[in-house]
Amino acid sequence: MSARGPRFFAIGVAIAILLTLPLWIANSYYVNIASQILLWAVAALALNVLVGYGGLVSLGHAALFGAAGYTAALLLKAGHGHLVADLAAIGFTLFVSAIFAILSLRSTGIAFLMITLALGQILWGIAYRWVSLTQGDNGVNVTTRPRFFGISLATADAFYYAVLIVFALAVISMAIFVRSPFGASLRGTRDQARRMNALGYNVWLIRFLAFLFSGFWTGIAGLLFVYYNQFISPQVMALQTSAEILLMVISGGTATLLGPIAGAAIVVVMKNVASAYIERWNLVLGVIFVLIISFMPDGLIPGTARIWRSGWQTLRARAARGVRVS
Amino acid sequence: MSLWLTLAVNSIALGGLLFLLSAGFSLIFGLMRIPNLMHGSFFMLGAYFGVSFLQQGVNFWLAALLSGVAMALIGGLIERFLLKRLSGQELPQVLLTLGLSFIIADLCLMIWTGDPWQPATPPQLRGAVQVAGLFFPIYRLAIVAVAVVVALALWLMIDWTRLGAKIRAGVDDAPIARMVGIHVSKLFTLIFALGAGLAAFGGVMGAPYLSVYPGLDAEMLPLALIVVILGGTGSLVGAFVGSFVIGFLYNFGQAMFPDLAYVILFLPMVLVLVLRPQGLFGKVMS
Amino acid sequence: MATSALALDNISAFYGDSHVLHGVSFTLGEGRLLGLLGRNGAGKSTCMNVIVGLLRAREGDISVFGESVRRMSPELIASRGVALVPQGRRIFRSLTVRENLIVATRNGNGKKAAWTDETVFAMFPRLRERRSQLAAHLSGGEQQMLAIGRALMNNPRVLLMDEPSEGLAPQIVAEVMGTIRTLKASGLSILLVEQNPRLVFDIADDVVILNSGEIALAGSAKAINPNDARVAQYLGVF
Amino acid sequence: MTALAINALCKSFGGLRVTSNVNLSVEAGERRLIIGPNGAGKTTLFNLITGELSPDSGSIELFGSDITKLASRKRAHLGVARTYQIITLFAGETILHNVSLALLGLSPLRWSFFGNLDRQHHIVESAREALAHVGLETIAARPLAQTSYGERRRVEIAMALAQKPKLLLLDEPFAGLSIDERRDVQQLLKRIPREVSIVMIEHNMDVALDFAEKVTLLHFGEVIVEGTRSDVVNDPRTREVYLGH
Amino acid sequence: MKVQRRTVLKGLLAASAAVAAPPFLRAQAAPFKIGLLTVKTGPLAQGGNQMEQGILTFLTEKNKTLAGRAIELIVADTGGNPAGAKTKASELIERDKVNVILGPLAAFELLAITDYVRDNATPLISIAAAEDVTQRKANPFVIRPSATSAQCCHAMGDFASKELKFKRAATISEDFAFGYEQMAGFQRVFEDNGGKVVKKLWPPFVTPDYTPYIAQISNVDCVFNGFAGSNPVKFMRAYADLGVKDKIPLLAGWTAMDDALLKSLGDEAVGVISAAWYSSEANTPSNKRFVEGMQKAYGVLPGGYSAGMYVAGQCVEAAIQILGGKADDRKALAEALHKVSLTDTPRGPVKFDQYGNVVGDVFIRKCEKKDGKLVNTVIKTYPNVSQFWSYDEKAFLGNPVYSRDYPPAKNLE
Repeated sequence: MSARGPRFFAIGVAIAILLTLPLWIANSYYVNIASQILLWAVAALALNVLVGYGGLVSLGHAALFGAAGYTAALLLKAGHGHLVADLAAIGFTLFVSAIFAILSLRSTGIAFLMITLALGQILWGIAYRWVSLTQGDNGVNVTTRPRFFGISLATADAFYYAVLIVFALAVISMAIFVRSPFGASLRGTRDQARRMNALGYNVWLIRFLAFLFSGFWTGIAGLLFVYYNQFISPQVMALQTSAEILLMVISGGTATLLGPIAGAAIVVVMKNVASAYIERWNLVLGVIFVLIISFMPDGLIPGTARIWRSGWQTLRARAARGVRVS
Repeated sequence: MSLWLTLAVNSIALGGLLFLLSAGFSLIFGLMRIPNLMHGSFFMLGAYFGVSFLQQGVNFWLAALLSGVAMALIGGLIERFLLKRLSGQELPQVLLTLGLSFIIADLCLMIWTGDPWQPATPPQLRGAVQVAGLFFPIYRLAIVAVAVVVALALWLMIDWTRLGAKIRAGVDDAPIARMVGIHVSKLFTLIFALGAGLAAFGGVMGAPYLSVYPGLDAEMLPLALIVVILGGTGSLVGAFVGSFVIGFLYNFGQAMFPDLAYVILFLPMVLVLVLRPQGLFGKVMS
Repeated sequence: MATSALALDNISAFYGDSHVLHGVSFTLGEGRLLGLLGRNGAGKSTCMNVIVGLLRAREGDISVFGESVRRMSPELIASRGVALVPQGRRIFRSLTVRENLIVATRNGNGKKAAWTDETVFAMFPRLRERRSQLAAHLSGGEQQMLAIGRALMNNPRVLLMDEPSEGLAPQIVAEVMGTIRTLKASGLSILLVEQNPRLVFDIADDVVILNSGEIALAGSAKAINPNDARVAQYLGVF
Repeated sequence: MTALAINALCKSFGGLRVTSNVNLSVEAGERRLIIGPNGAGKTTLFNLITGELSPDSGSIELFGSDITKLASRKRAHLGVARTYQIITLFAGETILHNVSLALLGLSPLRWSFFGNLDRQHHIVESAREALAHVGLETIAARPLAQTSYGERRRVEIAMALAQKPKLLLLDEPFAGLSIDERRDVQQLLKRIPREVSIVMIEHNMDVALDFAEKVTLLHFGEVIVEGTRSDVVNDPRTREVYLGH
Repeated sequence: MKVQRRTVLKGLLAASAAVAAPPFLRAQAAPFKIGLLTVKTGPLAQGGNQMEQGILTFLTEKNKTLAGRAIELIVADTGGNPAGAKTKASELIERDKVNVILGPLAAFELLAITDYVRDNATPLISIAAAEDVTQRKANPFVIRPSATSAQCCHAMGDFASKELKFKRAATISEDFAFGYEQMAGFQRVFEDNGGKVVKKLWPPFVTPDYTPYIAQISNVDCVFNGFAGSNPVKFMRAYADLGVKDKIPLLAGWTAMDDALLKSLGDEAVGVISAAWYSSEANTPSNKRFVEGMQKAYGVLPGGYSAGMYVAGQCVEAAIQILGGKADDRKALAEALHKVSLTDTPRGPVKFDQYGNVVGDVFIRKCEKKDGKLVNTVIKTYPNVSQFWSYDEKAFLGNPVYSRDYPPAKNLE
């Protein structure tokens, strides 16, 4: 119970920092980096629904991310409005998610991983090779960002706040989802699928819905990405991107809310900020992943929490001894 | 007509190369159940090793062998000191092998720069044979021959030697195998090293044909995956047949349906996973 | 009792949190046959797993001809001449009959090995007929023979047998018991785990009865009356 | 009324018959004990009844209606609950959460994206009731990782009981328990109301026999003997199976 | 062979410290910042590294001082993808506040950031080839001292039809804008001179084996290829291995036979005829300095990527000169860049048209083996080639931009 106080305090501080970020980071470049972290965090949180809570490791989520992005970009290019494009993008992503789910949920474990990987590659292959539709490697430009209640999102700050709102909604929906009876059911299917079935749960349907939920937020993240870059190309849907999102989740810590966010921060910062100082940033990123897996196999957030707790306990024990001595 | 013939012969040649790539993956993924996402990196690093050996004036075949041995050593060390501790944990294995593939890719870029390297074909295999008025490079046919030799050697080793029997025993029932005195853990290190070495050997064999350049790893990994999954995990026959099937799908897909080339390549993998998860030649795991 | 071939001293073992063996001690004399009895879940197989190193004892010690093997890996224990015929046979199903044998070859102590695939085939002619077949295709009795043969290929000094009669037709059981007699006569030290007390009392020099992971009764086979009410009770039959 | 009727049920795994023409009839409210040596096909029979396996032939009826082809989860909704020989719990959760999951499985609430499972009063109350029944209400909030093996056995039973089953299948509920713990479990099984029909697999006949009215002996997937306790105990075929003489 | 970047930087620092700037310049404390948008990781890193070497060679030669201004070079690695290019452009512009950006490498990277540099009023000197950036969508902040995709290909189309007298051609290039635009330029001039392009093939950028495409080529007088990156190496080997090279002459765009690529190529490249806007053989004083500098620092023969950046550096120097050193107004700098006219660059004289694209020489080269080494020997020079070739500018711009479908290929068989 006593942990609740510091936790609320920490959450309060985090919210305050996020809300005021553009004010004390005057440089729009860093505001943009913050936007990127948040939008990738949404994607990582979405994947975490499957990986962390469902025990289903997908290596095809970049395809869902890209499906949303491409739908929106192509519809905008065809002259449709933002609302139409965005709704259609989400709808199409859900449709693709459903197909992915129907095909991949016949198995779990490594076979699930492989099916999602193959499906992801198919979608990537379409974006890459169906040039008459997608313009292939040249990508699709998106000329404008949408306006929210008359506020243009063209500036870094405005866009940051828009991403922040979406990010907050994602975190809240994840927090609600995790505690909800449905979330408990999903975790149950992760731990003891057979028993869940015998207890009266429809394991397949639970996983299917979780896949849609995950696909929904992945699609949202894909939309944010397209609006952020105002551009999309097949590289976004490549295996590399799926792997990166997965690495965000695993390195941060699966089945936690904070883990995927931390993982997204590591990857985005390494890729965009550290790369300006460290020429061999890819190597450093690889080393970071290897170190995390070697020393904190459950991920950065749970690992740090564990070290923190044990350190705290040692301190307390030492303090207690001290009191006794005096 | 000549187009189809060229495509068909080339499909077989590509199949041979794919077998060299995926035989090791079949051992590692099929027997040890490790989703080794750095297999493409082994292939690429091996090819670079080969390039360096060749620059030192080493004979082509010796370079391929040396590169295989070097990669086997590296693979063995990775398995022994990093992967072993994660046995049976897929997620950490995925993270580790991906992390290592980042490292290998960047190291290669550091050492061999971004320039493409295309070693010359070994002198005795230059030139082309004429098949029905069409030229066909001897070297590619040689790759098929090498693939067949490697396949035979692997088959002999796995199916006809005591070592192979011990490996299969370790895969069948590891605890009991240990109990009858088989050093299962050492054998698995050996398999991993062998798989890595084979990939590197394949990399050198492929170098005069594909050339070596950054990004080769990411191109080869999905191909290894499709081959092994299509053929059936843990089945050498499957990897062999799968390689040639993919060789054909790749060549004819690119030529006939360029827009859908990747759909044609990956759809069979999805179908196999969904309809026949053990692959065309895999055994049902009980 | 002569030299001890195998000695368990106050062994405690756990499966996860489940305490399965509570301070078990017994000794198998060299050249003798000890029957380990107990009903399902009494801890018999756990004893076997602890001896061959598949499960680590949390407390106590195990020694083979005086050498402690408690901290050894299964491979190392096998090299000390301990072989197990596991419960349910667990032969390598994807190997041929002959391969099942040769993977277990150990030429111990520099001596010329007594057991080779040829001598095993001499003992079980039916296996010779099927030497090139996949082990998965053998009948239950043949699989049992193969499992025994595989253990013998280790040229063991101590042979452990975990319920060799389980799931076999009576005639085959008799055959297996005959084999065990022959092996015993050759001077091998044998630990035989059985659910079926009659078989054990027929053949064993000594008997140990386990109940809930503890030793309930122990003594020479002659000293214990198989029709004793306690025996029936500990073996779970009323 | 017949709670469970099994007719000519067969199941093979790769040529091995594990359930061979089994006929079994359990009356409503009955306590039935199934015994048999290892590999007799007892757990397979349970898996067939709950639908975790589907039979090759034969039929299963629950209170007169045919459930042979019904999905496992639907049988749970019809009142079939079971425990597992190998403890099958949600290791990362608290005791209370484990039992709540059992209750949630039968509640439409399980599809809800909103609310907090651990704050659903009627579920938590029922879960506590079930835990009280097995004597674990005081440690309900304890994470499962910090419980003893014996406590977990009781959580298994509490989960099955929480579902208020009509037919309860207990797979070796005494396995791995100390003598004291066994007595406790024996007591709590006795307290289960008579509306619940119970089929129990157990090796440990001294604790199990006085619980059951009727005993069925399975061997090689076949019913060898069936009858009252003394019928079965005194049957020479039982002695043959168990003592070999 | 290894790129000793750190040593090079150290050398630069030492050099700039040793040669003290003239006293009157000390007042201008803030250095002039050049941002280099390049690719140092991933499959395109080869060209990216060459770009960096080119500009470093130029700056070393100038002791890191251009027209009296001290220069600070900031290198950003896009990773070779559009999203990375966008982020890195914003890093250079918004964080580092550079005066001018050199780069990026690939057309799809340039396309992803042109709007962005215009919105942020930052001059950009690109060697990426996307045509429309200096045509229909001309961007006042962008100049291109290299060439549009089609600029050299026009000349190649002319040479193939008029001098080589080829009648039937097949084209093959990567399936993206750079490929489309190159092939379109070749096709247009070739067909306007009476030739026929009877086959157009578009393998994807990532293609392990080109055989399925080469196998489709037959019954033509020549094949024109426009591959880039490491692809030409693979393509030409397969082309020779399949025995097609001996039957059908191979023509190439500048990236496919770039001088820097020669060390990666073997005998299969001998005889290939290419059109390029830069030749390391060129006899200008600055080219001699450039080639020597590259040889000394990196031991390599420079190609277009390095030369483009060297010329870009010269343009920056000239623009600062035009502005009399007061080059901090980025809009003024962009205008000055458009006015730059150089007589001595490694590629020959350079000036810009009103759209910011270079007007310069195009060389037709034939690959030969001399002393065991491959060289591209210049066999013809087309002087002062504009991006519009000999076509009327208005009419040219009235047509759609070159693409996979434009100009339409009417003679496909």
